[in-house]
Amino acid sequence: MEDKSKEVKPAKSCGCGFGPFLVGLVLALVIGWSVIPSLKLEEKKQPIAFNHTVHIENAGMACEDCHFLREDGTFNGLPDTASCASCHAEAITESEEEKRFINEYVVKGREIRNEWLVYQKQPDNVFFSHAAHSMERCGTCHTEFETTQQLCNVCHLDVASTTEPPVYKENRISTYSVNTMKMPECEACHANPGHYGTTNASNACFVCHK
Amino acid sequence: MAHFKDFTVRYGMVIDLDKCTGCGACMMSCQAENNVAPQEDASNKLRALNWLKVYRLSNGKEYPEHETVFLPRPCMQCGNPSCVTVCPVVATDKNEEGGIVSQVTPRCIGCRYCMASCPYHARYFNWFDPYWPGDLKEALSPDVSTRPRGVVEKCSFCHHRFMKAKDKAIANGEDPLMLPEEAYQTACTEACPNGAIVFGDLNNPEHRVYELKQSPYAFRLLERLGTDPQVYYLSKREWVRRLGDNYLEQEETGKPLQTLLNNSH
Amino acid sequence: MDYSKPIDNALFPKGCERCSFTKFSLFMLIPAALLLWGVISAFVVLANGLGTTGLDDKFGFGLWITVDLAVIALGAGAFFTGLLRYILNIDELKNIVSFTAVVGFLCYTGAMFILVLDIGQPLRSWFGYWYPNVHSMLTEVIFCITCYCIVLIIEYIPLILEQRKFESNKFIQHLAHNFHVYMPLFAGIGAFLSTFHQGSLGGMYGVLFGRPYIFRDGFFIWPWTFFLYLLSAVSAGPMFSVLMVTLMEKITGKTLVSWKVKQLMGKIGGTMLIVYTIGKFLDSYAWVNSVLPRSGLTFDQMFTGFVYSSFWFYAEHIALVIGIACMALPALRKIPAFFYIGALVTCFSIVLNRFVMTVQALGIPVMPFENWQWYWANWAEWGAFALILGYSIVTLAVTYRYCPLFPQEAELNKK
Amino acid sequence: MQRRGFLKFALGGTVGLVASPAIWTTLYDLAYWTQNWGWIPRLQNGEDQSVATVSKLDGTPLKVRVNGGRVIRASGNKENEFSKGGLTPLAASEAQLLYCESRVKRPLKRGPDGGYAYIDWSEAERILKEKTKDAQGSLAFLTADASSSLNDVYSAFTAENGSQDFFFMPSDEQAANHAWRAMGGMGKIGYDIANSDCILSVGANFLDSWGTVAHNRAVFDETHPTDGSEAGQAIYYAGAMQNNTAAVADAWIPVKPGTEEIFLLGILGELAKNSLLVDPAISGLSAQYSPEAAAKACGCTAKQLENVVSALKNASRPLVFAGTAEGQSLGSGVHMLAIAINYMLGRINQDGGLVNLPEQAPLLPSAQSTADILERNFIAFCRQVADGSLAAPKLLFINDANPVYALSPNAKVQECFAKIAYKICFAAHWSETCAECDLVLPIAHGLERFDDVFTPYGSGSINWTLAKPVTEPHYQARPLGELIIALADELGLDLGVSDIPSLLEMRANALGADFQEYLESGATYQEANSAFTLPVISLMPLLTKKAPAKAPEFALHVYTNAAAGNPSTGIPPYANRAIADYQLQEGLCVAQMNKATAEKLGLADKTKAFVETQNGRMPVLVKLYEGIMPDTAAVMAGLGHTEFDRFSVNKGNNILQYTQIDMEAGSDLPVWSGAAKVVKG
Repeated sequence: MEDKSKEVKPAKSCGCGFGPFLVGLVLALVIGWSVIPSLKLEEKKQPIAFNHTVHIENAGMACEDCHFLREDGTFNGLPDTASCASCHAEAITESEEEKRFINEYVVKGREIRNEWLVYQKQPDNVFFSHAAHSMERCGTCHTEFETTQQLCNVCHLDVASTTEPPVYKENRISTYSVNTMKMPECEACHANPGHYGTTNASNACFVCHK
Repeated sequence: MAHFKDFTVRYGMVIDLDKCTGCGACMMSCQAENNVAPQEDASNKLRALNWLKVYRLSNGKEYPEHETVFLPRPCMQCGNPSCVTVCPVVATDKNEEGGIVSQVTPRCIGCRYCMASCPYHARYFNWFDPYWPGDLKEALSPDVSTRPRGVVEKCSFCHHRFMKAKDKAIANGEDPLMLPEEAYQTACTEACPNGAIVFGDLNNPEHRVYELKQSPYAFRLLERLGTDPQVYYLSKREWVRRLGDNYLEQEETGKPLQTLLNNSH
Repeated sequence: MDYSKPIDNALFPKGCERCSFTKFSLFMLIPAALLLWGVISAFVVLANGLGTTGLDDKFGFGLWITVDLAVIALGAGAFFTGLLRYILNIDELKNIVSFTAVVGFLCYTGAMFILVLDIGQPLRSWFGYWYPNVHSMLTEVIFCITCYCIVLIIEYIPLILEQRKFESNKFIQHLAHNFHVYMPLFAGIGAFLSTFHQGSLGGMYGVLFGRPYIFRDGFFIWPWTFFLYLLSAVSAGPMFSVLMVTLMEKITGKTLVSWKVKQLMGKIGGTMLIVYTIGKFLDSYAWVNSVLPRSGLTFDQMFTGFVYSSFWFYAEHIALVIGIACMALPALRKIPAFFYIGALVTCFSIVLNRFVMTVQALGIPVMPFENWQWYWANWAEWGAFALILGYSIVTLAVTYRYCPLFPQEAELNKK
Repeated sequence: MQRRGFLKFALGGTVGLVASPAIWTTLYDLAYWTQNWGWIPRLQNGEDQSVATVSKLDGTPLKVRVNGGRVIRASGNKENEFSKGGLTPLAASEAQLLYCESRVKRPLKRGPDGGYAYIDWSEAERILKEKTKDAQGSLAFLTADASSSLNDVYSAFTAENGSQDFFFMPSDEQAANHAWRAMGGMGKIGYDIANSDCILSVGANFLDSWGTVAHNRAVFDETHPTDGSEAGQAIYYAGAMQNNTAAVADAWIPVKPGTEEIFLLGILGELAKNSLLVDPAISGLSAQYSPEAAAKACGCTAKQLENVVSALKNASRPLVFAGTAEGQSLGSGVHMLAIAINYMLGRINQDGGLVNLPEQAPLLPSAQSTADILERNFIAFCRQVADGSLAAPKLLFINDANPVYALSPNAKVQECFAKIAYKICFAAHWSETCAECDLVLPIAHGLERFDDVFTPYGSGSINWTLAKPVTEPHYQARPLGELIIALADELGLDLGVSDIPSLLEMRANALGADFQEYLESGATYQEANSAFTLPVISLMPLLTKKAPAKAPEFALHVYTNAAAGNPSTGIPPYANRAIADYQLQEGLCVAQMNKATAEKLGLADKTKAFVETQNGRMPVLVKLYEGIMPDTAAVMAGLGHTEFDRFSVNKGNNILQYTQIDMEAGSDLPVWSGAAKVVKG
């Protein structure tokens, strides 16, 4: 509101017609749709500019090598320093980032898992079960998913084909990542009565909250 | 009044009061398990936040006729919860398989209507922001979100353990709704060295609670109010069972409404 | 400029005299002090959490909810007088209807303010509208009170528009006129909304089946409690308005509303009080003989000590009988002393009712192995009350000084 | 008409803003913000690990959850046969105690002004070495934990330094072992609770805090099926208050504090009545108190006494023992009488009776045997040093003990300390005793070190559980065992062990247990009690016993709350909620008494009063409780700390500073006296 009152001083309006109204309207729409939303966001960089493409195409790694379901049903979403170090204990490429990773993390024993920024980061009160959203379960009916990656990309950014990580944008007020799924998006499936009965995934609070 | 669906899985407890020594291991485990912030001064029990509280009961007689019993009180996870209908913002509900009354603190606006409605005082308010001095926050469990001031919280039957157990069952290709008894146990149940707390699916004949709840010594707290609690208590002592509910002088323990029912039929 | 008159006399309602601006300013120090207290306590509560109040896990509801319920009942004069004036066309009431609207406005906005303090997460207060639980009585109350608050603002606006400063402004004159034309519509909406939330407030308590002290079921929740609360409000509301007018008369030293109008308000309130009292007595009878024994409790178990003694239970009922005697019997009503006593005891009974339904209901041990608990509001809670009191005094004083709040004033005070 | 233009502009702006998401999304953002307030910690999630170990606080076998290197919480170990997975409230606080503010974080040295300053470990080591060297032959060592094999290292170190002054804090164990050995027992006294079908406990809160609690309670669980079928073990509890054990016992027999011996004499007399076993000692003793007279003196009825005796007689495996609240003692008399009763019942060295646990040879050549250490009396030592009848040691090492808090002024700890030139406290938590020492060194918490629990007092068989670190020591803490070994090395002393794991391996080898296996599983090694060599129990020592003093007119029953920590830990962070309002209220210790007692004293419920002893007046809040004897008041110990952290301080007063400690005639063992008055405030 304050921005607006500052704009007023030139008093370009003549006081007649819709002119002033329209100026105000347009200005407010621009501010409301573009300026304020962008002001709210803070851009952050990943600790290491990880190159997914290189790892998949050149090194021949599969998604599951780093992102896999553990036996106890929990999900190993991010690799830790140790698992990266199983190849990168010493530099195997010319990459500056690799060098930095080794010096900063492997050598110092710093845990990178605590530092990766998760685009889909859910707040503490959300319990998301990767086990329940597997290809075996969703894919049974949703034959449109040909690969697991396609299923993952329903919620996740498709980072597999990127050569450097997308910029992470965080809302300064809520501290949420802009890419985080919010409840209405979860409800797109969970509140769908068609799902219940097949998946037991009702829209009950305690299905997802902890 | 809202109608609550019939759950195929309905978790509940049977607490044997003849085995409870009131040591507080359940209370201590509960706090650590559920990231309840420690309290510098908890001597005002009306401000002491504990999901599970151990009461000391008395038979009301003077020495030497006196007897003492300890009674742990978690949330009763009522079949007909008085708190759920009153919540203006659906922060609390009873709608998931397992029949646990959920409390989603990010939704709670802190009006405390549910606290006024709960006759068991199972609901607690965060009067101040939680605080873990020094490095105590290192011991926070990743399983339960911390709560800010101004919201109501309560026992969830360690619901996160249910989630984990279900996930494990899914990962192993088992039915998450037919968990064996030991797959999902609450922290207090596990802790009790006397085995006074038995936890399981009240609907599942394979679980011990299924039989135990039908014991002639079983009773529930304030049953006649119609809350239909999912927590049962056991005691061979009649005075203990009688303390579980309000009785008029002439009424028989365990059969409060018999006279009334007889009259109406 | 006439220096014998207060400097702001050009703004006074036509034909009305007011004290000097200095005197007025000095008087304003009283509400200013109350406001200061209130602002400090509100800040402390909002900044640190509700732990700064005297509330606890047993008394989640305390002074604030009692005040909310009480002022909403007492503020019911607004909708009920509006209903009688605009819908049922009891013309006499035009002399007090604006005032009741202002009192109602203050009661409702005050209650809303206290509610914002009272909820633990004020920033989430909009969840009440966005994620409503249709089963909760509180949801109904939130919606109705908000809507009715808007209606009260609309009812308040014409009073401002009639300010002398706007006399020359055609547009505002026109607007004020339109407001008057549509006032019956707003009065109707107001009456409709009020009926619901006054009733729901009763329901809010009655549905608490875990609290045998206040629980009512079957016929005694719907429609009984619903109408009981409505009736308690429509009997106390008009009387409270009259009491407030009289208080203002004492402060200003002027006659603001004619005795005849007051008598009419009293008669209306008294009539409602008869119905309410019958309902209340039946309700109490049913509670003692049905709810309590079914819960395994006796009447005596509901009371203890002085604060929670059955004295208050009897006092609440006897006050109603006295109220009826004073207000419904024309012979007594015509005597000012009895008239005012009648109004006072009626309001007392209603406020007492809201107190015991809130605090005592929570203090009673429901589990047989519990003990009675006591609650005392602390300075921060009284501070919030002081804040709405101060705010009400300022609003009433300013409105009275500059707006034609009492149409009869000029005539009644002609020298 | 500028103003009208502005109004139109403002209207347009308002419409525009309302039609844009700015306001509405901000409302959401604010609501999300309230879930993510920066001043409230967010959760961290790493990989979970579950590490088996044992609680060094009360011997409860544990599974500790470690997540991403952070110690989350201690749970019971379900695979452990000894505890069956049970968890005591104290062991439940292990993780919180590890991180709490009262941890000693760095070495601290007291300056000349009495204030403490942080010093480096290198300097601390230097002082340690220098002081030990200087104190050659004049070192005293006090430790609180009698069940650790590491005591072999400490006592060997003390001995190698030319001193025998190695002490345990006073306890029931000391008195019971004295009695056991005096009467002919050869090893340690053992209580085979697991195999008994009828237990009479006089004062021992064995289902809450006495003995091998987790094990006792696992036994209780097994013998008391939840399905309502017949219990396999009858429990009789005799004591002043209906406490935790009494709440689940078959019967509570009120016995006034100070009359435990009389009560046991009454039992003995009743047993002797028609017994074929005639012993001059018994008949002499039982003549002092007929069952009726005993019952009258104790405050119970003769009927109650007779009932207990007939239950004991009718049981096939009865067991009788006596005890007190943690950290107290009643002298050896009660234990002698309890042994005599078991003897009368034919329960010595029987399944489910009193058993002789064979003495284990010390692991290190110069280490002292536990039995010898137990014979040494710290309170007598303090008193002698204080009054000058014994030369003060030049140096005192204190490991994890808090005598300044736990012992009454009668013990003259402070006076003794004043005469000791240099005191070094090895502590995980900053205690009242630390605040009296010249050097305070941070030692590893129980979850940060190798240690063990070896046949703790109250065991019914030789048993052994290994403790292993679940995390590296936090702050600058170091494991004391390693520190002492290193110090010995520096001083050129040979203790005969290179590090603690090898010491523990020696223990394993001595027992014939697989070290690695027990290290990994956290299981408890248990030796069967089959090959009993019957010790010749002699009742002769009883003959020397004088008739016990009459009961004090008014008695204080000092009890503990198992959740509320011990003198060495302070009150653990979460324990405040487990301290009931009948233990602490309005900042005052609560004195519970029954209505008749209160009326007699002119006191009313919830009024203030004072507990008056020879050591002063302590303010209390009176609360009525009918589960307590007449002319008796119960006050909880463990409150009134002045050190530790915010969770321990400002909570009532320390009753232990008001209770009197007497010396038992003959044995000189400390007896906690209940003599006190309660007077109007």
